[in-house]
Parts: sequence; structure tokens; C-alpha cells
Amino acid sequence: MAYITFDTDKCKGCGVCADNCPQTLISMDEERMNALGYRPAVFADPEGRCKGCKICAEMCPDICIEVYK
Amino acid sequence: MAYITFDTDKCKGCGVCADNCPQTLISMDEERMNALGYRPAVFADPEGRCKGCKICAEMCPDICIEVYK
Amino acid sequence: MYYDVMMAGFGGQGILMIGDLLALTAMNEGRHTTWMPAYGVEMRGGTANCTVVISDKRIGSPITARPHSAVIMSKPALQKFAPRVRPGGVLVANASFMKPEDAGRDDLQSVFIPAVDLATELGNERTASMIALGAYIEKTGVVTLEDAVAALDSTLPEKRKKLLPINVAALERGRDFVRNGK
Amino acid sequence: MYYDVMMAGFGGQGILMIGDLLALTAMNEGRHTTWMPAYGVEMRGGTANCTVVISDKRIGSPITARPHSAVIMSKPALQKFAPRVRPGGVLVANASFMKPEDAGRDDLQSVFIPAVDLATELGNERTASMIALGAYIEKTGVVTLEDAVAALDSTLPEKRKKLLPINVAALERGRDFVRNGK
Amino acid sequence: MALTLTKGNEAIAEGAIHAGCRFYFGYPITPQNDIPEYLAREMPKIGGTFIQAESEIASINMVLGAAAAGARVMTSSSGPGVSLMQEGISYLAGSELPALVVYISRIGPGLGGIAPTQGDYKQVTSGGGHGDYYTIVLAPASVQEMFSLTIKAFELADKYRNPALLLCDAILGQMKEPVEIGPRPDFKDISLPDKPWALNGNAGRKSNLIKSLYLGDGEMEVQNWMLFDKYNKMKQEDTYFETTDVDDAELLVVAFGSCSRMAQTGIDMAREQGMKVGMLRPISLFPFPEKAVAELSARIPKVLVVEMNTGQMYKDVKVNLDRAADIHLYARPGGGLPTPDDVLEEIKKIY
Amino acid sequence: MALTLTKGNEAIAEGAIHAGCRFYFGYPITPQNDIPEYLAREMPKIGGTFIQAESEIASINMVLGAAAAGARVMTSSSGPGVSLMQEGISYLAGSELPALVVYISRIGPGLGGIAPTQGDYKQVTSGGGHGDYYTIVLAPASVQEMFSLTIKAFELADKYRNPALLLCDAILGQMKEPVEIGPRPDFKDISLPDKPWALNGNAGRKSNLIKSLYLGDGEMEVQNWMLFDKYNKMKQEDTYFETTDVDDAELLVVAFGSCSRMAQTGIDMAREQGMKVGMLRPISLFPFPEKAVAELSARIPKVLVVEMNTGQMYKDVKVNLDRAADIHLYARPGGGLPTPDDVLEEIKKIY
Amino acid sequence: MSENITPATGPKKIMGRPKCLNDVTFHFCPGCNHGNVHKMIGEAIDEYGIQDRTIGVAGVGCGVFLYNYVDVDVLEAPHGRACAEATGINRVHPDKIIFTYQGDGDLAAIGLAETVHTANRGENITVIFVNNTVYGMTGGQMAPTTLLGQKSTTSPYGREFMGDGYPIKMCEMLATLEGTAFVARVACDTPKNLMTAKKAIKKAFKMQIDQMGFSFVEILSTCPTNWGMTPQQAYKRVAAEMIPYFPLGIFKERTTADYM
Amino acid sequence: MSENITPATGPKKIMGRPKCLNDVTFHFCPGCNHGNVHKMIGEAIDEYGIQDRTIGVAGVGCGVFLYNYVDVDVLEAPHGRACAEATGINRVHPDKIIFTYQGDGDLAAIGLAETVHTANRGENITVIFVNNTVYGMTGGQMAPTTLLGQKSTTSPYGREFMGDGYPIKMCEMLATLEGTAFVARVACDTPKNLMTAKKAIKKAFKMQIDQMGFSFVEILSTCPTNWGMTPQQAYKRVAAEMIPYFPLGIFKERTTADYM
Ligand SMILES: Cc1ncc(C[n+]2csc(CCOP(=O)(O)OP(=O)(O)O)c2C)c(N)n1
Ligand SMILES: Cc1ncc(C[n+]2csc(CCOP(=O)(O)OP(=O)(O)O)c2C)c(N)n1
Ligand code: SF4
Ligand code: SF4
Ligand code: SF4
Ligand code: SF4
Repeated sequence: MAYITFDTDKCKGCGVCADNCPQTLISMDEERMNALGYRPAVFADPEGRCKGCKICAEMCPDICIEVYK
Repeated sequence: MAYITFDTDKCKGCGVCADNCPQTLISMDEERMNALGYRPAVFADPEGRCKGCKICAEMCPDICIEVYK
Repeated sequence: MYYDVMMAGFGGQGILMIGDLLALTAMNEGRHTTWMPAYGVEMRGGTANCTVVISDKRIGSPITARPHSAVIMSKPALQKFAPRVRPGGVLVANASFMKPEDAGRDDLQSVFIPAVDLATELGNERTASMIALGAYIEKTGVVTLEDAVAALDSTLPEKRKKLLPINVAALERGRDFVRNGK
Repeated sequence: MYYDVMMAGFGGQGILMIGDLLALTAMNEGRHTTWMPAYGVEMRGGTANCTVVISDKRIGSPITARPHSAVIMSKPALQKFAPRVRPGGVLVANASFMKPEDAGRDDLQSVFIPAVDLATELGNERTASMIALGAYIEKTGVVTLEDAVAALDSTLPEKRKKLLPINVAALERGRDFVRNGK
Repeated sequence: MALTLTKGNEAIAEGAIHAGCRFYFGYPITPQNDIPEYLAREMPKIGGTFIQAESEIASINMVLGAAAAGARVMTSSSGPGVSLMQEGISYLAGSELPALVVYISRIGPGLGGIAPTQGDYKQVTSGGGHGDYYTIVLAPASVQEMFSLTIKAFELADKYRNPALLLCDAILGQMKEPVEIGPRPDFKDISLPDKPWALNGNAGRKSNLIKSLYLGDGEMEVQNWMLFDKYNKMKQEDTYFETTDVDDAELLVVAFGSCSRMAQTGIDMAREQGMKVGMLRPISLFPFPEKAVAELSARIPKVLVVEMNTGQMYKDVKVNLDRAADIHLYARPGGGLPTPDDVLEEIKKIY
Repeated sequence: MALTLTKGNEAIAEGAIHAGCRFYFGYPITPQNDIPEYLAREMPKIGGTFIQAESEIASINMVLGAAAAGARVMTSSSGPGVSLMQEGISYLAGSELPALVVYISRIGPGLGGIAPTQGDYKQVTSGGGHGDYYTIVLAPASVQEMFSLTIKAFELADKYRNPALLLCDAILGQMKEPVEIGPRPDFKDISLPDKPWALNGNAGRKSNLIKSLYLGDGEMEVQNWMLFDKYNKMKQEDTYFETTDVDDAELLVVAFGSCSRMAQTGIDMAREQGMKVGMLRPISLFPFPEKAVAELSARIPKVLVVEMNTGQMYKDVKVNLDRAADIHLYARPGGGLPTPDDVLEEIKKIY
Repeated sequence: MSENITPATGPKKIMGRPKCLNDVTFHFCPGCNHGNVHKMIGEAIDEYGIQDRTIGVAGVGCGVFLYNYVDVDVLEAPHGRACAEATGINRVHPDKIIFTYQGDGDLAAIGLAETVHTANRGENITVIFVNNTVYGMTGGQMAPTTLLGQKSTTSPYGREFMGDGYPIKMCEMLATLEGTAFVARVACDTPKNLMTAKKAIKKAFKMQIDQMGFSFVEILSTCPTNWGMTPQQAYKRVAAEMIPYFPLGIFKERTTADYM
Repeated sequence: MSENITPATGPKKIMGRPKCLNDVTFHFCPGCNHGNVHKMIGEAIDEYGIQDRTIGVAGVGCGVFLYNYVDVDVLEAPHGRACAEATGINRVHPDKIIFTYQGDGDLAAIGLAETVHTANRGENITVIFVNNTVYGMTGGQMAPTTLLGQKSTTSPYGREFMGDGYPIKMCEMLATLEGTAFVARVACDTPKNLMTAKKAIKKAFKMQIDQMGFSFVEILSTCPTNWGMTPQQAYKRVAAEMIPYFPLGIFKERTTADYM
């Protein structure tokens, strides 16, 4: 029952969270650009695989991720 | 048949030569002061003990000593 | 004649490059010209802009607070610079990222061109600003497209010459958009 | 009244100290005074000198190119400074290291005092300059010897007070030499 | 000759190469980084040396060493970096060594910002560092002049054995303009002056010594007057300025560098409106065109100084002004630009 | 109060202690070493800090840190060392931090020599470093003033949140004179201004920030004008000078620092010979007594500037001179001293 | 601890923004580790509850805007001199927690003398050293830590020993000085390295709190922009090129304060 | 060899003034080792016959008057920057022999960054470093090399680690840099040490002649004046206090030039 949220306005689309998510639940939004001109990260966990391991949040250079559990 | 000469005008009476002469043939002139206001070193070797070992000349910080042999 | 144009967008969109190309073309056409970038801000903001002035006479300031025209490729840039364009001036804006309303004024001769979409159609997203330049040239007539192509050709080093056709296509696509309204 | 005196000799002879004492005495007597050393030459030359000015009025320059008097303790200093003393001025010189001829002029009120020899007699070679100061004070009357002794007393820290008698003796020896010519 | 569209900073770098400068030592700082970056690329190609020093202090001292060794040598920097070089510049002047320091100003004091400014005028024209000395200061107003005055600055530095500064701002440094730059000459075709005083080993001659310490009685006074005479000679032989439209002028605008361009446009606008306005543009800031100011202000009794600072050149104009003339100032510090409209406005006020 | 025979440099150091300065950071250089040496001895006794920094650059930056932390803090140096501090001084001004820099001049440029000089006048009065700023500059002329103006300089620095300089030469620094120095006050009895802007942890308040970087559009222009207003306020409220014998004078001598003493004796001699000569002695070199020059020269149309350099203050006098007045210069750079006789000679020439 | 525990009964926030960091967007480029370092500093400050007695000194480089992000008193130092500023502050407020934040140009080129002498004096401060082998702020010039062969705008043909010198290893140099209490090199390229980095930064602050002397943490960091790389490539380069030359680890750790 | 052999048949001069030294009196104080160092430099120059292609750079300190004594081209550098000047000269004249002459204040305090970076660049120059644990020229202030407890005019109560830092060991620090070719510490207090010192100085010049890179010799020296000692006491102090803290020896010696 864990999940993460993004502060999408701050996201720079660097993909570091996605690269490090052990469950590969994060991807880059190919559709949308945020106000900074970046394609932000999005979280998709239809199967509820997120363990709240916090790795994405630890690794995000821009402190965009909050982790809930 | 070795001996040394002093450039007395340059001597600063530091006594380093005297301190290091293995034969103790050098002393400071108690009588005289040179133009710099120092009591210069003097060489006295009545018994011809100087071996020309060059130590005094090597050690003199002011290059006052010439060694002959 | 005297023209000045402010060009602005995100870093990486090729803003400085199209400004440079415009100035070079003007020079080759025998005009006085200056190109002035907003330079190394000692900070990383992800924005880029430059000003090009073209004139028949010796040019004073290469910077202008109130440009006669603008080529705008990003929404933040539109918000910042659209208000500065002189009334009645020319605005070429990247409609892929913004709507005419975003300019906040309707007293300009505006061309909203979906440059990124058109570029993607051409097969290279990075030619969007070249498309915008084509549109600007067509709209203002400040230089000829032929001279711009020649200038571009002259600056491409041998091993990058293969990029010429797509960029020429982009310039023309921009021109055609203005001519045909699509 | 206005007096100035240049004091000079080898480093270590106590030149700066006697200058300081003279200035302090003058201050205690209610005069204006300045003491100015030739300072840290950023080189080691083994020389020392200072200038003391004493006056009833506010003092302008604490340095003087042409002093009214001089106290000279070494031969190089004599050669350098004797020519600068104003004609008719006072010269107190250390006869232990130099002869009256070395001054190269005879228009001064000179006292050649064998200060080092007298100091050795007193039992402390280092009091030579104090002897010279005694002679200078006697010769010029610029301050009184009593005030000089009091000033000296006031500057000696408690644990060095034992040096007072020999220094007083030195000052007096200098005075007596001037008074008695020996 | 063919025109190329060239960036000001790069015109300086290329000018240095044309002048025969083969040694560059510098440290990065905005807004002049194009200069070291250009030379890092080009120097190796022509047998020159580019060193990024560990600091501006190291830079200016490497410059001092290379200058003493007889080379044409330069560095470039901006505000904080040039402040750090002041000891070294003073030593260059005291040791009578020629070198070029390119100064692309940024706003100050402190870290300030990187916008264009002329706020370093008083620093450079007062010598900058400690002691009684001055540096030659040239102030280009176009990319073409950035090229040509760089060469001139090297020549003057050598002529006077004195450091020379090229003072520009970020407008000039960053902008591109069409310029005429001839083909790069071969090093052997560049005529460089003999430097018999240079340090290169004493083979066949007495040892050379380059120093600025003078402890002998009166030696430094002689030295200071000698420098003073040199500065007077500069005033007589190498004062540079440009005048436009002064013959019939009733108002004289004085401005230098990029600021003079905006002022010129303002003047053009005033002329269109029938006002007789002329311009004096100092090109050498030291020596300052003192006589030109005196003579022109005797004829044109209204003078307007336009500067991108709080009024620094103003003092140099005022001190040389004809007694009867009136002086006004339009000043914009901190990156504020005196636009042609602003200048026109000021002209109208006092015309 | 009792008189003591005190060395100028030591009077400065003691003045700093009286002013409540408990932090000194500096690097040795002749002729000011008595200051650090005195404070190395005394600071530990009164709970103060003395640090010999690794360089003048480290010194001025430690000063910047301590000033930001809210302390009264000082450094001292001479020519080459002060040149190295120019970046830091510009940052102090840009960050609006109060601190005292004591400048005991030596002859320059370069390593020069250690004789007395006023050759650093233009450096200090032009701000020194990069950007549009000035420092307060006070110039004592006696050991007594070295004590009292040190205290004053600290007060002005705090009043304006601006660096202050005390400019002296080796004559003043090395000489001893009778001075009145009261007993050393307890630190708690010294009234120091509140510094709510200082950095000491944000407990109970918003975080404080001390910086000089302003990148926002127009921010630096505001900043520069704000500083400009501050300098104008200094001009109005804290310009210091002394006049003697000006009421009936027909010739005005302008001189500062140790030079003014020799000039004064020269004037006394002239008066004895029946010449009506007066003196203006600027005490604050920045702000310069502009109005005093203008007003006095309007009344006394002959002005003689006497300086121990090639003529630096001359420009400040000239630029403020009444239009009708004539100005003359007697200049002695490089350790040359304008003796009273020399000054008298000059007075005679132009009287 | 720094986590803000949400009081609700549902899922709780177990990780987010450190309390002492302002809620604003970093100006750093995508994939730049400067952000990570800021976050770790914020976590350390939160952890020890020292926000209201911490003073930061920002060196000039991409990290100069420290004050926009970390909500503590901050001084902006001239380029390279942060350690001198920190010394001045430390002498005035020996009871406060003082840290500098410096890049490799700032700390190891222009500021080398200040860095070494401050370490040698054993100033009780913490130095956070962001080593990205390049001058970021000014546009990618060579730094003292630029690797041999690495291209930069001022080493366009790759750094060469002759002329440019070897990349300098600051940890190794500083560890030889008596004055240093804690010297460590860390990286943020993998979750594991990042956790070690967090610990090292906390440790450095703890050392200072315990008055142990000069503590120093070098963080090997990415600069995708000036390396001309994507964030992904940049993270790989840290492991592939930087760590082999700049080995990670603790180079010195004083265990008692008895050196005083 | 440097000795001037007198042609007569009687006793021959077997030791005197090196050829390249001017026949003038040193301005140094009695018992100051600066004179010895000058002589050893002169001997090295004579030995290799390089007088006419040697360029000296004088640091500011008691050794600044180098040019009065050594008859070669000389540049007087600003205090602390001799290595930067030497770099400039070396780049213009890579074929000349360039040496700097610097005191401990000059080289290790104000000039530290220039010294370290020049060594790191492996400039092919020779640095002669006279360490007398004090600022001589300016009157005896504390130097970076002043020993703990040593009194100086700016450490009147003796140098303390807290506040003043530890005495810095330059040889040890420089030897860790790749750029250095030869790093040695020597003394002149005894005939034996002096002979080793002579060898080290010659070796340093030889290294440069062979294009091996940066060579560095630290000479532990007396400053009787500012130590407040007689020459005799000063010589004893070198052995009793300095050598134990600053061990003599060769810290690095490159044997091939293949580092290039
Ligand atoms: C005295 C001075 N010199 C140069 C500069 C220009 N400058 C600003 S930041 C910087 C270097 C930045 O590199 P680094 O310290 O490695 O930090 P990064 O930006 O890579 O994080 C330089 C040279 C300056 N501000 N001041
Ligand atoms: C920039 C600068 N700062 C300070 C000085 C003053 N100064 C001259 S020599 C010297 C230090 C001398 O000590 P050291 O280098 O150890 O040499 P030594 O005299 O002991 O041989 C200093 C601080 C200076 N000339 N320039
Ligand atoms: S790591 Fe952070 S900034 Fe990067 S893509 Fe993920 S959420 Fe966005
Ligand atoms: S060592 Fe030299 S200077 Fe010293 S006493 Fe002997 S001869 Fe004289
Ligand atoms: S330039 Fe480099 S260091 Fe600076 S913010 Fe961008 S990625 Fe980070
Ligand atoms: S002060 Fe010291 S180092 Fe200088 S010459 Fe004298 S003894 Fe030698």
C-alpha cells in the first residue's frame, strides 16, 4: 500500500528516478511538457508493486518525490 | 703545507668557521673590529696543522675563506 | 531601413543559431548588423535569447528594450518578451507550445506557427526554430530566403553539409506556412 | 626653543633606546617632542638610527635632512651623517671607534668621547650609548640629567630595575666627560 | 577585404594572434570566457601557449614572468579577477614590463552581476594598484576596434614598457558584428621590437635584472619621476579620441565604449530634430584626451557626459573643462542602459 | 589625562581596542608590523582574537566573514598587500559590511620601498577595486589622531555599513609622540551598534543573507544608486577637515597627513616673513571636503597643493576649485619629503 | 529525524523535502547532483536540530545560490575564499555550526591556499566539496580535478599532464594535515553510494558539533550540461571514470578531540 | 668543477668563491644560512656550466637581493608568486635553466597555491626553499613552518595549534603530487649535512637540465637575528628542534622522464 507523488512543476525529466526504481514503475511523460520545458516523470503502479523503498526519492536531484506508505 | 685566507672585510664574526675547524686553528679577533662592526675571524697555525680539509670554507656563510694547498 | 528582432526560447532550441544566421545573411546582403546574445548567466535557467539588429546605417545599440519584432519559441519567453514588442510589430511564435491568447495583446502582426509539430513532420524536431526563422523572413522580408540558405550553406562545415537539405526544407516550410496560412 | 638630533650607529648599540629616553624626558618636561626611527629596512644592514625633535611649539616634520645636532656611535654612521649636521651644530661621537678627522669637518661643536672604553671601565660595554647621551645632554642642556634619570626609572620594568644604577652612572660619566674633558 | 561576423571577445583573441602574442595565461570568468576558450583552441595550432592558471593572481604573475622573458603576452578577466590582479599590474608598471590585460567589465561592487557596465572606469584610469603609476587604457566601441585596438595596445605596451589595458563591457564582448580581419600573418612576418632588457640568459652580455625594489636614498623618487615623464610622453604622443559633428555643435556629448554607440544614435535623432549636437569619444582613457576636452569645451560651452556608471569619467571631463563651460551628466550604473531615447531626452533638457 | 610617548602604529592598535575591536586578521608587511605585533600581544589578554592569516587575501576574507558575523573587525597592510585586498574590499562594499582596513603606505609601484609616501591616494579614494563604490578614507596627521580616527573610522564603518580605510604613511606609523590615551575601557562599557542583519543563526527570526550578487533585471542599478545615495549622505554628514589661518589668507595650502605637518611649518615660516598663508587639511579623503575647497578658493584665489606623490589629490582640489582661482602643485613622490624650507620656497614663488 | 510524519491514519509520508529546505525549484540542470548534495545537507541539519545555529558560506560556482534553498543564515563569499570567511565567522561564533559549500574550481584552484591553511589550522567547520571535474557556472572550463584526456572548453584537445598538470586529489592532500578531523570522498551515482554519502555528510556535521576540528566531504558529482552528456551518461561516467581515479572512502577520521 | 685553480707552483687555491657569484658582501646577518645557500647555488651553476642560460626568480624575503650576488639574469617576483613567474619564463624559454629562491613565508603561506599548482603542472624548474621557521625580512613574525611553542613577534606566547595551526611540511605535501620530479630536505648545520645539501641542490639542477620536471630542495636554515640567538645557538637549534620535526632526506626522486 505504498505510493509516490511528484512535484511535477519542479521535475526536470532527468529520469534518474526511473533509472533507479527497482520495480520500474516510473517513466517519462512523452505527451506533456511542464512549465520548465521538460517532460516530467510519471508513476504508474496498477498492480500495487511499489514497496515504498524510497530509492526514487533519495536519488531525485530535485526533491520532487514524496513517498507514502 | 695548507693554509686559509680571510676576506676580513666580509667577515661577520659569526664564528661558524672556528666552531667547525677540526684542528681549532680559527678564533675571533678580540682586538679589532672590521668596517661592518664585527670582530673578524683569524687563522693561527704556527704548527702547520692545517690539512686543507676545506670545512671552514664550506661552512662559512659569507664566503670569506679561501683554502690553499 | 532598420529592423530589430528579439528571439527567445528554451536553451537547446537553436535560438542563438537562427539569430546568427539572420545576421550573417544581412551582412552578406551588405547591411549593417549586430547579433547580441543573452550570455552565460552564471546560472542555469534553461532559457536562451538574442537580439539581431539590421540596418542601412551604422548601428548604435545592439540591444533594445522595445524590439520591433520577436521570434518566440517557449511560453515563458512569450510571457516575458511579448509585452515589450512595439505596437504593430511582428510576432512569430511557436504555436506548438502556446496559444495566441498567451501573448496577452492583439496589436501585433502575429504568426502562430506550430513549429515543433511541423518539424516533427519534417522528421527532425530540432528544426523547429529554423521553421520559425523561415516564417519570420517571409513575414518581414528583411532578407531573402535564398540568401539565408546561401549563408547557412557557407557556415556548415563539410562533414555537417548533409544537414543542409532538411534545414532548407524547414526554412521553406516556415515560409509556406506564412504564405498559405498552414 | 627647537632642537633636533640625529642618533646613529650599529644595530644593537642601543641607539633607538637613547633616542626614546631623550624624547620621553622632553615630554615629561612639558615639551613637544617626536621620535622617529629609521625602521625595518626590509634588509639586514646592521645599522640603526633615529631622529628626536624637541620644541616649545607644535612640531611639523619629525624627520630632518639637516639636523642641528648628532650623536654618532659608529664610523660608517659618522661618514654618512656628519656632513648633514648644520654648521655650528653639536656632534657627540664615539671616540672608541673613530677619530675627529673622520668627521671630515671642523665647524661643529664636537665632543669625541671614548664611550665604549668608558663603558668597559664602568663594567658594561652596552652602556656606551648611555654615556654618549649623558654627554649630549650636558653639552646641549636640552633636558636635565635628573629628568632623564627619572624617565629612565619610569620605563624600567620592575625586574629590570637593577639595571638603573649602572645606567645612571653611565649618564653621569658622559656628563662628567664633557664637564671635565675626560 | 572580406567581412566576417565576429564576436567581440573573439576579435580580441584573434587580434592578439595577429599582434604576435603567443602566450596567454588566464582564469575563467564571465563575460570574457570566449577569449580563453578561443585561444585554448587556436594557440596550439600556431605554436603558442595557453595556460589556464589556478587563479587570476597566478595568471598575472605568469604574465609578468613571460613579459620579463621578452614575450608578447596577455591575460583577460573581469571585475573580481582584475581586482585580484592589481598587485601584479602595479609590479608590471614598477618593473616596466609590457603586457596586455583585457578587461571585460561586469557590474560591481562584489560579485555584482554580468550585465554591461562602465563602472570600472575609475579603477583602471587611476592605475588600480598601489603606488604612483598608470596603465595605458584603450576603450573600443565596436568589434572592429576590439580587433585593431588589441594590436595597438600591444604596440603601446612595448613602446612604453608599460602594461596596457583594453577596457570593454559585455555588450562589446558578446555581440557579433561584421568585421574586416585579414588573413592571419605568419609569426615571422610580424615585426616585434627588440627587447635587449629581457631575461634569456646572460650569454654574451651583462646579466639583466628586472625589479621594482629601490631602497637607495632618493632612488625611488627618481624612479617615480621617470614614470611620470613616461606618462607625459604618452599624453603627448598617444592620446586617442574621435569627434563627430563637432564643427557646428552647440552641445557636446562625451561618451566612450558601447555607451558611445547609444549616445551616437541619440545624437543622430537630435540632429534630425534640428539640434546641433556633436560627440567626443575618448578612445584612450589613459592618457585621457585632456586637451580635446579643454579645446572643444572652449568652443562648445555645453557638455553632456553619458556613462554607464554613477559618473566616473565625469570627473576627468570636468577637471579639464574650459572655465566657462557647463557640464551635465547622464549616468546609468548597474547594467542600466542609456538608450538613444534616453540620451535624446537628456539632450533636449539641456540644449 | 596623562601623556604617553606612543608609536603611531601602536596608537592605531590601541585605538582599535578602545573601539571594541576584538578581531584582527592580518599578514606581515613593512611598515605596519607594529600593529599585528601589538595586537598579537594584547588580544589574548582581553579575550580577543589575533590571527596571522596565510596572505592578505585570506586576511580580508576573514575580515569579511567576521564582519558578516557582526563583529568589529580590522586588518592592516601596505601597498602590495592592500592591492591584493581590492577584491575583498569591493565585496565588503557590495555586501554592505563594516570593517576597518589600516593602510600604512610604502612607496610603489611594485615592491618599491618602505619610505613614507602618499602615492596610494588615488587608489584609496577611487574605491580601489572593481565596481561603482567608495570606501570611507580618514587620514590622520598625528599620533593622537591615529588613535582617535581609528575609533572614528570604526564608528563610520558601522554607521554606513561600509568599509573604512585609515590612510597613513610610515612617518606617522613609526614615529612616537606624546598622546593622551585614556584607560582601556571594559568591553561591556563600549557602546556598539545593534546589527540585526548579522549572521549568527536564524533562531527566532528569518534567515539573514549577506551577498553582493544581484542577477534580477534592474536589481543592480537599484543597488548602485542606493550606494550612491549612501556616499552622498557621507558627504553631507561626515566630511572632515581642518583649516588654520585662513581668515586673512591670500594663499591657501592644501595638504594632508604627515605632509601637512611639514607644510604647516613652512606656512609658519612664511607668516613670520609676513606672508598671509592659510591651510586646508582634508581629514576625510573620501568624502573629500569638496565644499571647503570651493568656498575657500572663492575667497583665496591662489591655491598650492603639497603632496608626497606626483600630484594625486591635486585633481580632487582642482575639480572643486572656484572658477576664478589658480592652482599650483608641489609634489614629491617616492619617499622624497617636502621639507618646511621647500614649502616656503614654493609659497614664495607663487605668493 | 527529518521525515515529516503525516498524522492521518492512511499512508504516511515517509520521505519528502527536508524541513530546512525552502520549497522552491533548484536552478540546477537536469541530472545535476548539486540538488542531491543540498538535500543531504538539509537532512543533516534537520537530523541534529541545528537549523537555528547553522551558518552557511556559499562559494562562487553553480552552488552560489545555496541561500535560495537552505533556510539558514548564509554568507556569499568571493570565489575561492569560503574557508577564510568561515574562519572569520567561526572565530566570532565558535558555538555556531558553520559549513562552506564549494565547487572544485572554487576550492582547489583559486582557493587552494585558503582551503589548505584553514584545514591546517583545524578550524572547527565543515566543508562540502562538490567535485564535478569542471567549472560549471562559467560554462565548462577545465578544473583542477578535470581528468586526463577530458575535454573542456579550455582543454579542447583533452587535458594533458604537460601544461595542464594532473587532476588534484584534495582528500588525499588534506588527510596528511594534522588539522583535519574527518576527510571523506563519496558519490551519488547509485543508491548505495548515495546512502554512504548521506552518512558522511551527517558525520562531518557531527564532528563539528563535537568540536573535533575541520571536517571535509568531497562529493563526486555530475555536470551533464558541461560534460555534454545526458543524465544517464553522466551517472555512468561517475562510476566508469571518476571513481577509479578518485577512490571513495574515509581518508581520515579522528576519534577523540584530544588533539587540542 | 667550480674551483679556480691558481696556476702557480706553490699552494693552489682549492676552495673559494664560485665563479658566478659577484665579489660583494652579503647583506645577511652573521650566521645566517642564506649565504650558504647562495654559495651552493653558485657551485651548482658553475659545475654544470649553465651560468649564461640560467634565469633566477627572487622571492620577496631576505633572499630578494639574489641579483646582487648571483651573476645571472634575475627577475624579482611579487611576494609568494615566484613559481608563477618561473612558469611564465619557462613557457617562453623552455631551454633555459630557471630557479626560484624563496623563503617559508613566501612559498608556504602567501604563495602556497602557486607553489602547489606549479609543482602539479610539473614545470621544469628548480625551487630553492629556505625554511628558517620565521619571517626574516619583516622582523621575525610567525611563518607557516614556525614550530609549535616557538615564540615570534606574532606568536609572542608561542605558536599554538589552535589558532595558528601546525607547522607545514612542504616536502611531504609536494612529494604526493605527480608533477614533482625531485623533492629533498637538507640542512647546513654540520659539515656532513652541508655536503648532502650541496649534492641535493646540484641534483635538483641536474634534474631540470635533464627535463625531468619540477625539482624542489628545502634547506633548513638559521635566522639568528629573529630567533634571538647567537649563531652558535642557532646552529644547535637546527639539530635539536628543526630536524626532529622536519626530517632530512629525499622524499621523491624520479629516475626517468617517461612521465611525459
Ligand atoms: C575572482 C573570480 N574569478 C572568477 C570568477 C568566475 N567564476 C565563477 S564560478 C567559477 C568556477 C565554477 O566552478 P566550480 O567551483 O567547480 O563550481 P561548479 O560551478 O562547477 O559547481 C568561476 C571561475 C569569479 N566569480 N571570481
Ligand atoms: C604582498 C606582500 N605581502 C607582504 C610583504 C612583506 N614581506 C616581505 S618579505 C616577507 C616574508 C619574509 O619571510 P620568508 O619568506 O620566510 O623569507 P625570509 O626573510 O625569512 O628569508 C613579507 C611578509 C610583501 N612584500 N608583499
Ligand atoms: S529524478 Fe526527480 S527530477 Fe529527475 S525525472 Fe525523476 S522526479 Fe523528475
Ligand atoms: S664563518 Fe665566515 S663570516 Fe663567520 S666568522 Fe668565519 S670567516 Fe667570518
Ligand atoms: S552547469 Fe553543471 S554543475 Fe552547474 S547546475 Fe548545470 S549540471 Fe549542475
Ligand atoms: S633576518 Fe634572519 S633570514 Fe634574514 S638575513 Fe638575518 S638571519 Fe638571515
